[in-house]
This record gives sequence, C-alpha cells and structure tokens, in this order.
Amino acid sequence: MLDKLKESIKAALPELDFVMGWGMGYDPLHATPLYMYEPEDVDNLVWGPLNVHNLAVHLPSLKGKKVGIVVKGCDSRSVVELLQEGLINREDVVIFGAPCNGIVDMSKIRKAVPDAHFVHSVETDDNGLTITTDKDTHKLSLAEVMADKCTRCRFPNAVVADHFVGEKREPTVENDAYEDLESFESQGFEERRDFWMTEMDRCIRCYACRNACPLCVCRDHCVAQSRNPHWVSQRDGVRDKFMFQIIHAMHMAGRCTECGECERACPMDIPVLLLKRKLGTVIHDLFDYDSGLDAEARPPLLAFKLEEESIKEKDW
Amino acid sequence: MPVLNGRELRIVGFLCNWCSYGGADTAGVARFDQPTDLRVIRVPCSGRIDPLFIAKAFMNGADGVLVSGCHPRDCHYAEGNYYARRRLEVFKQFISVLGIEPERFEYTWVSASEGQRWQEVVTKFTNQVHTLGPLAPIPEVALSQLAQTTGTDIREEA
Amino acid sequence: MRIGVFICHCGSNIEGTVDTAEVSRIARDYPEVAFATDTMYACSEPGQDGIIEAIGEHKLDGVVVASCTPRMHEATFRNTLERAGLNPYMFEMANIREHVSWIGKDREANTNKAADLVRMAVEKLRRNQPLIAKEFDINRRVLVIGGGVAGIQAALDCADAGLEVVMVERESTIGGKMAKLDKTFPTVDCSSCILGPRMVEIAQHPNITLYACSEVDGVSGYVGNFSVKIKKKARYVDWDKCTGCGECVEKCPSRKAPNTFDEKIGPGRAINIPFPQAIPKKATINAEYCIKLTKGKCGTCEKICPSNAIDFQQQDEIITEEVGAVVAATGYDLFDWTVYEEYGGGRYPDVITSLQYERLLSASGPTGGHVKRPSDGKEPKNVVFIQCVGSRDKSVGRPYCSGFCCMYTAKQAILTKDHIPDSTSYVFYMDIRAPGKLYDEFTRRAMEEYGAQYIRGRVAMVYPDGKGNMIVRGADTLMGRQVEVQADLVVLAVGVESAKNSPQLAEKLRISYDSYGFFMEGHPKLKPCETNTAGVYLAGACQGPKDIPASVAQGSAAASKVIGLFSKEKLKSDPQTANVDIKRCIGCGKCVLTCPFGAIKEVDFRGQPKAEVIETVCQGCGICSSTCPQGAIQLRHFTDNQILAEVEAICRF
Amino acid sequence: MAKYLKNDDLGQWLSELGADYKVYAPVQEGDSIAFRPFSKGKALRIDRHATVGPKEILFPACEELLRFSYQKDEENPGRENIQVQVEENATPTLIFGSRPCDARGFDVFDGAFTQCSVKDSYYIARREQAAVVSIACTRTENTCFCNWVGGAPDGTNGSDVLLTPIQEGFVAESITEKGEALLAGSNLLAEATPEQEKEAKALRAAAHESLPEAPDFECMPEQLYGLFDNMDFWEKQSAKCISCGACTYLCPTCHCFNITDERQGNEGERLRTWDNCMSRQFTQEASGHNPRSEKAYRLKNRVGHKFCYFPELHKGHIACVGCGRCIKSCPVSLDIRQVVTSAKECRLPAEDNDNE
Repeated sequence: MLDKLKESIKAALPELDFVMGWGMGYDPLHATPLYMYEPEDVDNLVWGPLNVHNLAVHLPSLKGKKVGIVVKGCDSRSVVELLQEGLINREDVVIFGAPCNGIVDMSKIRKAVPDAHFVHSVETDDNGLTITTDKDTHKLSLAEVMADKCTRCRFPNAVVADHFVGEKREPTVENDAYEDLESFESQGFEERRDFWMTEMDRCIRCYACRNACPLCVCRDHCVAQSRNPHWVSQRDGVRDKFMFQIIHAMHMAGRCTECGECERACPMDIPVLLLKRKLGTVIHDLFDYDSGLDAEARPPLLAFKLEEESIKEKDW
Repeated sequence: MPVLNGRELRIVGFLCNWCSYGGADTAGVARFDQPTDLRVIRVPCSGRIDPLFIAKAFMNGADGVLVSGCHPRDCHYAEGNYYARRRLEVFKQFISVLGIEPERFEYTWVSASEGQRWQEVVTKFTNQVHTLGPLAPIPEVALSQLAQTTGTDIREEA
Repeated sequence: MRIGVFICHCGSNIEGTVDTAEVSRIARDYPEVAFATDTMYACSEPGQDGIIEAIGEHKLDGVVVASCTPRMHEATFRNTLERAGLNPYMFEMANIREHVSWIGKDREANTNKAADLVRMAVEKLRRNQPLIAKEFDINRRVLVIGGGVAGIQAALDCADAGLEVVMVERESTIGGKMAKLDKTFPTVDCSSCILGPRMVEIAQHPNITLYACSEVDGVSGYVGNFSVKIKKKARYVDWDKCTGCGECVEKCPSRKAPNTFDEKIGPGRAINIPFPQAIPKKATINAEYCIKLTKGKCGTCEKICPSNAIDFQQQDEIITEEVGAVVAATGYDLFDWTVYEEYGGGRYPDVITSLQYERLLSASGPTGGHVKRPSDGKEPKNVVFIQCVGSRDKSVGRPYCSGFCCMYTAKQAILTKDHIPDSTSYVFYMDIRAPGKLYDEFTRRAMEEYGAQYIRGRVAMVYPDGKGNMIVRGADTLMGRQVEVQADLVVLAVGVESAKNSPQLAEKLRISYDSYGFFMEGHPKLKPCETNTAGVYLAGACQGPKDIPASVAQGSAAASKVIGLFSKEKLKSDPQTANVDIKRCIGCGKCVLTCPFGAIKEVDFRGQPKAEVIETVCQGCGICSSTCPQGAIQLRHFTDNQILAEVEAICRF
Repeated sequence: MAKYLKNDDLGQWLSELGADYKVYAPVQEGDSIAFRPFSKGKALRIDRHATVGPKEILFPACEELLRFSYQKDEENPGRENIQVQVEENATPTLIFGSRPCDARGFDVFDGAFTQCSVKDSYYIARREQAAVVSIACTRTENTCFCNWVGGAPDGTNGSDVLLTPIQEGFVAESITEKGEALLAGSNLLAEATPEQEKEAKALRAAAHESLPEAPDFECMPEQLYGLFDNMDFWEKQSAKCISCGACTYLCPTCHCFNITDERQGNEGERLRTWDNCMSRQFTQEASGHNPRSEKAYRLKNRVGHKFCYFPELHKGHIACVGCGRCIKSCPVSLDIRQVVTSAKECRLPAEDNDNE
C-alpha cells in the first residue's frame, strides 16, 4: 500500500510545489512531517501508527502554492473544514488518502515503556509495536497504546481525497459514546474545577495547542497575545491560562473535528481536548452536526433557525 | 466596593438595549421590587454578547450571569438573538465541564413592555444563584504562589 | 483623561433611596475622575449648565451622569457635551433610578450598587473614543415594489411631491387585487371606478417609470443609495409597438391558458390583455400555452398584429435602477383552500372562492356581471358563504384573522341580492369582525335589509346532492343544532396569506418577516411602516392583512416617510458602527456571513482578503464583533475592551 | 573530597536543606515532570530529564517587577500621585535534581543578565541566593547532545554540587564553596569509599561513550552568516515548524522576555513574562512592519542566536546546552541537531569575486 501511495505521489509531483507526508524523525519512535519536493524525497515516506501529526495545519499558510497532502481520516476532516471556511482553495490542494489503522499516543507509550527516551529500534506491524531500548524489548499491541481518538474513530478513511490507495477500512465505532466525558462529569463541580486548576497550573503558555490546531486560523493575531482586545493578561496564573483554553475551545465550537492535535502537541501533557470534546457533543446533540464532513455546510454557530427544536429554553 | 458581604453575590447582567434593558426600565418605572445583586451591562443586541464575556465574568469571580435579549422574531437587528440563542445555549451546556454549575448562567428574552416578567426573572435568578452560593474565582496566580499565601495547596488535597 | 461624574438626585426619586453624596465621594477615587458631585436635576437647564460649567472649570474631557435610564436622556446629555465643546460620545450614563432607586428601598445596598454602576460607566468611558457621524448624499429616487392600491398610493404621493418613482409590478398590469373587485365595502361603490383613474395617473405621471411583468432580482447598497436589479420577464410582445388593440387575443387559437385575472374561471388565451382598463394595456404571451413557443407552429398573432409587435425571440432582461429608498407593497395571496377536504378540496365546480365570485359579480368579468354558476351556467338562488377558510384555523397553520373577510362576505351577500333579487344568502361565520368606520352598520344591513341568513358555526361538510346542487352541513352553535342548507353555489371566504416569494424578497431587502411571511414593521406600534433596515418602508397587506382604506393609509404613510427622508440635505450615519483592524483581520469571512444587513464586504488588500464595513449600512448590532475570533472587527462604543472593562469593574472590586 | 549519600537518606537530606533553603525538586505532575517546591513525602522523579527544566526558578515565567498605585488628592481628585513599590524578595533557594545541561543553562543566563552593560538586579538577587545540586547523567537519551555544544553528562558548570547516582546512593562532589558547605552541613553524608568513587567514574565514562560523536562547530558563525540570505535553505528547514513556543520555553538557555503593565482601578503591576522568538508577535513593530514575519526568518534567528550571535558576544559560548528538550517536546519533532548540521554541511557559494 505504501508503494502505491508513493507511486501516486510521484505521478502527481510534477504538477505540485511539494507534497506533505511523514518521514522518520530523530529516533525510531518518532515520525516527523516530510516535505517531498523531488521524486527521491518520496522514497522517505512512511505510513503507520507513528504518523501522528495532522498536516492540514500547514495548509492555510500555503495559500497561493499548489501542494499535495497525505491525510489520515481524521486529518481529512480538518481539510474539509478549511475548505468550508474558504481558507484554502480546493484546486490548489491535491489530497492523498489511505486507510488508517490508528496512531499511537506517545504518553501511553511512555507509560508502557518508561525507557521510551532511550529507544534503539521500533518495529511496527499490523498487531502493534516492538520497542527495543538500551535495556530491554517491549511488545505492545496497538490497542494498548493507541490514541484515544482512534478507539472511537468513525472515519478511518479520508472523507475527501483525490487519490485514495488501499482498501477502505470499516469504522471502529458507529457512534462516539463520549465515555471519557461522562466519567469526568461524574465528579462534582468543585472536583472538576480543581482538576482544571492543577492541570492549567502546569501550562507554560507556549501555545503549541493553538499552533498545532489546524483550525486555529487566527494564529498570529490570536487574542491571547493582544492588548486590543485584551482578553487575557500575560500572567502565569491559573486564571489566564484557563481562560485561554476556554477561548480556544469556544472558538472551535462547531468547527473542531476532535483531531486531538492540541492535546498531543502539549509539551506538558495537559488534557485540553476534553474541553473540545464537551463542545463536540453539545453541538452534535443540539444541531445534529458533525464538523469536517461537508465543505458546503454552514457551521451551526454561524447559522440559526427561527424555531430551534433542540433548544429547550428555561421557563420562568 | 466589594459586594455587600454576606448579603449580595456578584451577578452580572448583559441586556440588549432595545428590549430587555427597556424591560428592566419598565420594571423600574412600575417600582417592581428586585434583589440588588444584579449589575447590568448594556449592549446593543444579545448578538453582541460573546459567550466569552460570560466566561471572563466567571473567571474573575462572578457568581452568576444573566443574559436577556428580545424575544425571537423581535430582534431590533432582525437576527441577533437567533445567533445569540445558539451560542448561549452551547455555552450554557459547555460550562459544566469547567466545573461551573449551568444554573449559574441563564439567558432569556424579555421585551421592553415586560416589566413584570423582568422582575420575576431577576428575582428567581438571584435566588437560584444564592441557593448555589458563591463561586470561588479562579486564582490569578500560580498555585505554588497561592499555596504560599494561603498555606493550602489544592494539588496536595487532590 | 479628566472625567467628571454627576450624580443626580432626580428630586427624591433617586436621593430617597440612594446616598448620592456618598456615591459622588466614592466616585472621586475612581481612576481618572477629576471631579464628582451630586446635583438636584441633572437634566434640567440649571443641571445641564452645571455640567457645562464644570467641563470648563475642571478641563473635563469625559462625563458620566448617574441618573435615569440612557434610553431617556442619553441624547440630552450628549447634546450638553456638544454644547460644551466636547465630542458627544465622550459620555456614559449610569442608570441609578430605574435600575436602582426605584426597585428597592435598602439604602445601603442601593448606594453600594449605584457606586458600582458609576465605576462601570467610568471604566467604559476611559475606553471611549470620540466618534463623528459621517454624512453622505441621497439619491432622491424611490422604488415601489408592487402596483396594487397601496403601491399606487405611495407612488403617486411621492411623485406628486416631486420625487422620481420606479414602480415594479410582477403581473402584466398594475391594480393588484383591488382591480379584480366589483364593488368595495362599506360604500358599495365601483372598485374600478375609483381605482381606474389612479392607475391612469401612474401611467401618465412624468415622475413615474413603470416596469410591469417584472420582478426585483436583487438589491444592494444602503439607505440613500440602493442599487436595484429588475428582471423584465420575457413577454414575447414588444410593448413599445403594442397598441393594446386586442386583435391577437381574439384570434389566438390556444384557449386552454388560465385566465389569471379572472381567477381561472373565465376563458383564457395564450396571448392576453388582462382587462380593458389594464395599465399598461399591452398583450403578453403565456409561453407555456403558446403553440408557436411550445410546438413551433401557429404564429397567428404575429401574422395579424397590425403593429408588428410580436417577438417570439424575446428574452428576460435585467435592468439596474439606482434609488435612495424602497417601498415594499407586494400585497397578499389567497390561502390554498383545496386542503379543506370537507369543502371538496377543489373537486366541485360550484364551490368557489370569494375572489372568483367577485369576478362573477363584476361587469368586466367573464360573465359580464351576470352571476352564473360555473358548472351549468345556472343563476344560483341559494348562495352559501363559508367564512374563515384558511384563517383563524390552527389546524392549517393559519391561526391569525384575515381581517376583512367578514366585510367582503357581507358585501357579496348584499350584491347577490342586488343581482338576483329572489336569492337567499347564508353565511356560516365564527364571529363577525367589523370594527371599522360604518363597518358594523354595513354587516347589519346585509342581515336586516338584505335578508342574509347568518349562521354562527363551522361547516362540517359540503357535498353534492346528486341533483346538481350542493348540500352544506354545519353546526348552528347559537341554536345548538345541526343544519343543512341546500346550495346552488358555495362561496368560500378564503383567508389572506403573504404573497408568494415574500421571504425571498425580504431577504433581498434585508428586512425581517414573520413566520407567515408577512414583513416585519420597525415597531408594532410606533413604526408601522418602517422596517429595521433604514430606507426600506412597508405599505399594504405585505405587512399583514389589510383592507383598502388601511392599505391606502399605509401607502401614504410610507410615502411621507420617504419624503421626510429625502427632505434632508444629507444623511448622517450613526457612528457607533463596526470597524475592522485590517492588521488583525485574516479574511475568513465569518462576519460577512453573519451580518444581517450585508454591511460587511470582502475587499482585497495587497493580495489578502480583508473585511470592510460599509459604515452607512452598518446598524451597530455587533454580531460581527462577537463572531470574529481574533477580535479584529470591533463595534465602536461597545468594543471588547469596553465590555471587558465593565465586567472587571463588577467582578474585581 | 567526595561524599556518599544513600538513596534512602535523600528525602531526609532535602528536608534538612529545607531549613535554610526553599528546595525545588523534580516531581511528577500529570504526565509531566516539573520542578516544584519540595516537601517531605513527595515522590521525586530523577530517573530521567524533567519535562521542563529548573530555569523557571531563576528566571520565572512571570515576575512582578514593580507594583504601582495612584493616590488621589482628597481635595482635588484630578491630581494624582503615583507610588511605585519594588519588592526584592529573593530568598535562599536550592535547586535539586537539575542535570549538568540544565545547570549549564544558568551559565548562559549569567552571561545575558549579569555580564552585559545592563545588569538585571532581579536575576542577580535570585542567582546569588541560589544553590544548585545537579545529578550527573549515567544514561543518555536519544535527544541528548550536550557533548556537541561543549557540555558533558557530568559537566559541572553552573552547579554547586554534582551527584553521581550509583547502585545504592549518590557520590557527591562539591564544585563550589557553597557546595562544600552544603555537603559539610549534614551527618547523612559520609566519605565516599574508593569503590564507590570508582563505580561513579565508570558510569560517567560509559555515559560519555554512549553519546554520538560531536561535530566541530567552530565554523558555525561563518556558516550561519553565509546562509543568512539563503532563504530557500531556511524555508525548507522551517517548513514543518508550527511557530509555537514549546522549544524556547523549555530551553534552559532561552531568556527573552516581554514587559507589560496590568492595571485594575488605581492599582497595578509591571510584569515580566517569558517571550519567544518563534512567535510572529515577538518582532511585531508598532508601525505594522515585522522584520521576521515568516517562520523561516524566525528559525534562522533562533539557530543563529544560539550558534553564532550569542557565542560572538560571550567568548564563544554556544547558547545551547544540548538537553534535547526542544526536539523531544516539539509537536512536529523538528530536530535542531539536524538543522545545525545541515547548515554546517551546506556549501556556501564562493566569495563573489569581490576583488575583481
């Protein structure tokens, strides 16, 4: 399948400035975005559970160029959102899709293999990963180290693609039950608040969550670093950090595809995706809307109905 | 000045100029007694209210937030309250994950003529917030610094 | 900044439950407050003079007045500031009367709250910017959409006042529904006799340009400067040449075309002139039924037309007109009564609508004014009228009262007696609504002088008796029994609904409409013919069911609004508009999408898309500001920072 | 003279030190490891590099430089007096568990904050009050490259005490007088036996061995100047960068900051907060112009500063300690080693015949 993907990229490359995919990174456990300019670059392409990055994040800044992008199912939904918001032109992007079996969650790997920073080699196959460090070897099934989002994946195949190689995979689940959220919300309100305070306290305000988010399109003009409007100060207290995450989440409402890049990118491992998951289920229940599926759809918070069947207003 | 200790809670109101601010005026003209906790911010339209203003109020120590606009179909700007309804409803359902009781925030529609309804809304909402009690503001400083000043560290408790 | 704060006693209205001296003492410690005092009546002449004096003495450049609601006196105090030489927008009000002193008697709590409200006003004012209203030119032409009686009235009033008027009419003639009527209530005078001359005036008025058989295709621009695209529909007759002689109509072999003017009860032709007094009196080909246009054969009209006006090649044409104001007068349509299965659902030829009956009564109608029932041409002796067909009926989604059916039913009962003296009319009604001048007297005449039998109750069923007549079965709720009436003809008082495509037109005009498609007035009481879009006015039944006098009155009212608007030298826009920080805008277009007024356009700035506010169109709602994620578009005077400052003023102290 | 501390006594020793110092040590927080005030019973995480190093203790992410308040004249509220209050509250602080690379970062801070014409009194106060107890690395991570930039797994720069973990405890060596005092002050520390010292030495040597061979960076300033206008090179190197600040905020040597005033009512404070050169706003000028509007310029600056501009000003000291956090925590795994070696290997165009 990887060979077919490479072939298809090579065939399209002459018409394109470059194609974005994944290559191996600084150690055998880490893939990294790969920019393929020349046919020989394509030989470095890899496909597998280490391709954790959502490359769609780069597309808006490439406006004006004609580029290719390799996408997982989840990544493709971000592309659809960008198309919907007019931030990229469909004719400027060639999309290569392939069925995805799921990707790993590095923090789960770090838990399973405390020596993950000392890894020597990694082998991946359909069943999982074999990780060898300077001390020992660990066989991990993909299921135990898979990113949470993959355990509830509904779109393992690209929802939009110009070239799709391989056999389409069946979705992992039909519906997202939001069990993580349910279990979080089984706590009392004060516990939830305390949870966020301790988590947010750790934040170093590097904005990796924001910059890794393919839909945080304001980026350089984000209110987080602006005095006018002055939504947050530069203090490193919990309040401003928490406020920023609320801003991020609310700005994502009805747009977020829950690709999880915010959480993955966080160097401090703060579980910020949960906030967006909450909004995801609220939006889904209220407006029967899933983002990133239809580039022609009007996002629910930029629209309204005269009568909102699902909104039950308070009787006074 | 701090809200009257023990008697009042901090309740922020966002009212659209055309309907609900007028409704609150009407209630005043009719001398309808209301609790004194609420402080009203006048905005042109409920559509102007970014739910994040409400988040900011809670972060800074508000115990309750009330938004009121024109009834659907009566928006002075035709569509503002329709957008507001969606955004505010989403926000209301969202805040539970933050650890804020959804009952601390309500949005409703009161027309300029509905003085009585305004009195009812303010009274009931204020009581509702008092039932929940004060909401601790999110600390403006890092927890370690907070621990230094207060002597307790919520991370230790957890 | 140097801010002055004035705490008003409002006599004892505020002072009674708020310690104003204490509030002013507290206010003195607020940031940038250079002067604070309490005053007896801030709005009175001495009160205002005191403010002006303090501005001079303390070199104030911003003022907070804590008194009554800004909805009352904001304009007053802005003027005061202007008189003192300050920008009127460097002013904020704290409402300590309606929102404080009048709603509670706890003096301590009230004083504390008043001080908080003043702090909020001060914090907001610290972030105010001087604003200056922009002036712009007015194009003193008006577009009237719809050539019914309301539109005609509005157009003539405007034209007589010297304004240029463009009238667009969907049908091939103006006159609207009124032109179809035989007589009008309560005077029973001839409808076309009073309307006809007004129609002629439209045609002859030098200030009026009429586009019949045309529709508004699109509207852009804003008050004072609208640009309107008008679609002139293909009519296959060159109206410049057509003399309206009618020879083509007579000779046209295609006789299955519906005669819409006669409400489809008379014979139709593929080429047609609606009625003798039509304005413009021109022939129009119905392409659906024209043999030449459908099959390529025939062409009779082309051969016989003495002025060579037939043009089978004609296409729709788009014309652009520039105007400064728009009057919508698109009238109404009738409810589709065939949903009423119990009345036959359209299957019985002798169950007709009231408007069809008007055509049977009319001397210019298909029967020449002789009432003949459609099935066999027999003169009916028993005529049953059923009221509230498609009005006041939740089950068909029409809960509202159609307003004038009671009156025209009474009129038709009277006219039936006039036409057929030995006839009897039966009227099934729910309530009689006759609140107008001489209206109730009129319905009483129908009953008392003309012997119309009024039966209070709904009709359960209408069915043929098998002998060529209809049986109407219903309840007589006053007598508490079932009744059956044998009818030669059944006339349904079909309710009014909004004209077809009203929502689409409303969206083009960026005005709102209710759930039934009727256009929304600016205020149900105080702005009956304005809309919430500046420069767009309403006349007639497009706003809600209306009879002729009310439609005419609203037509004149709309005209007076246009004349009032145009009497200004220049228009001033409210400067509290949205404003784009072009450096922060990323051109995502979310504001463009959500602006209810089309006041934001996408422009190209050095190759980047950016939003730009058309200040004269912007109404200042601020939806864009709460939509823009990076806060690049800010509503002046209600910026994020101003609202945040108010939030902090409440929460942080 | 080396000392020996048993693993079991570590907690006790830190508690003892707590009497004179505020002790910071790496602890687990969520899925990360961070330096936090130590209290007895807290589980230390010294088996690997902390997610974020101890730099925050000497150079806080946010510090209040001063507080100000406006005092109003009762009689004439238009007249205001500003009162400014500077609180210097540096207290004796002990950083425990830093790695040699982390400690070496303080060398760079010292260069920037104490050796330039403008002395940073806030930093100096904290630095003078600080003691640093580092732990030598006996095992190197994939992202470690301290030896490339002049450091070593057992480097001593910036530390007062260096501990080498051996089987059942630590061999402790004092580097400075301050360190000597720290070791002398406790009965928990015994003289290290020659065997223990030998074991420590062997482990340290092995760590040296495990690091990849160090390239010679002598030529880097010249190479980087040579590449200054080669935007094609920098665009390709930065293509995958997402312009977040993870690398700079986790970097033990990055020391850029921003200053903002925050005011509520009549009170306010002046804050100094971390800033980062990977952000577009870093060089945003008031006019709207931005000399580093694209990420290629920003990456060039970051690498240039570390390997060229800073060394030029500070006796060749590279402003990178090879801790590898920027690689490890980078959301796109951008590898600074690869950027620098690419720059090194890049063939510069021959001097453009200036002499002709």
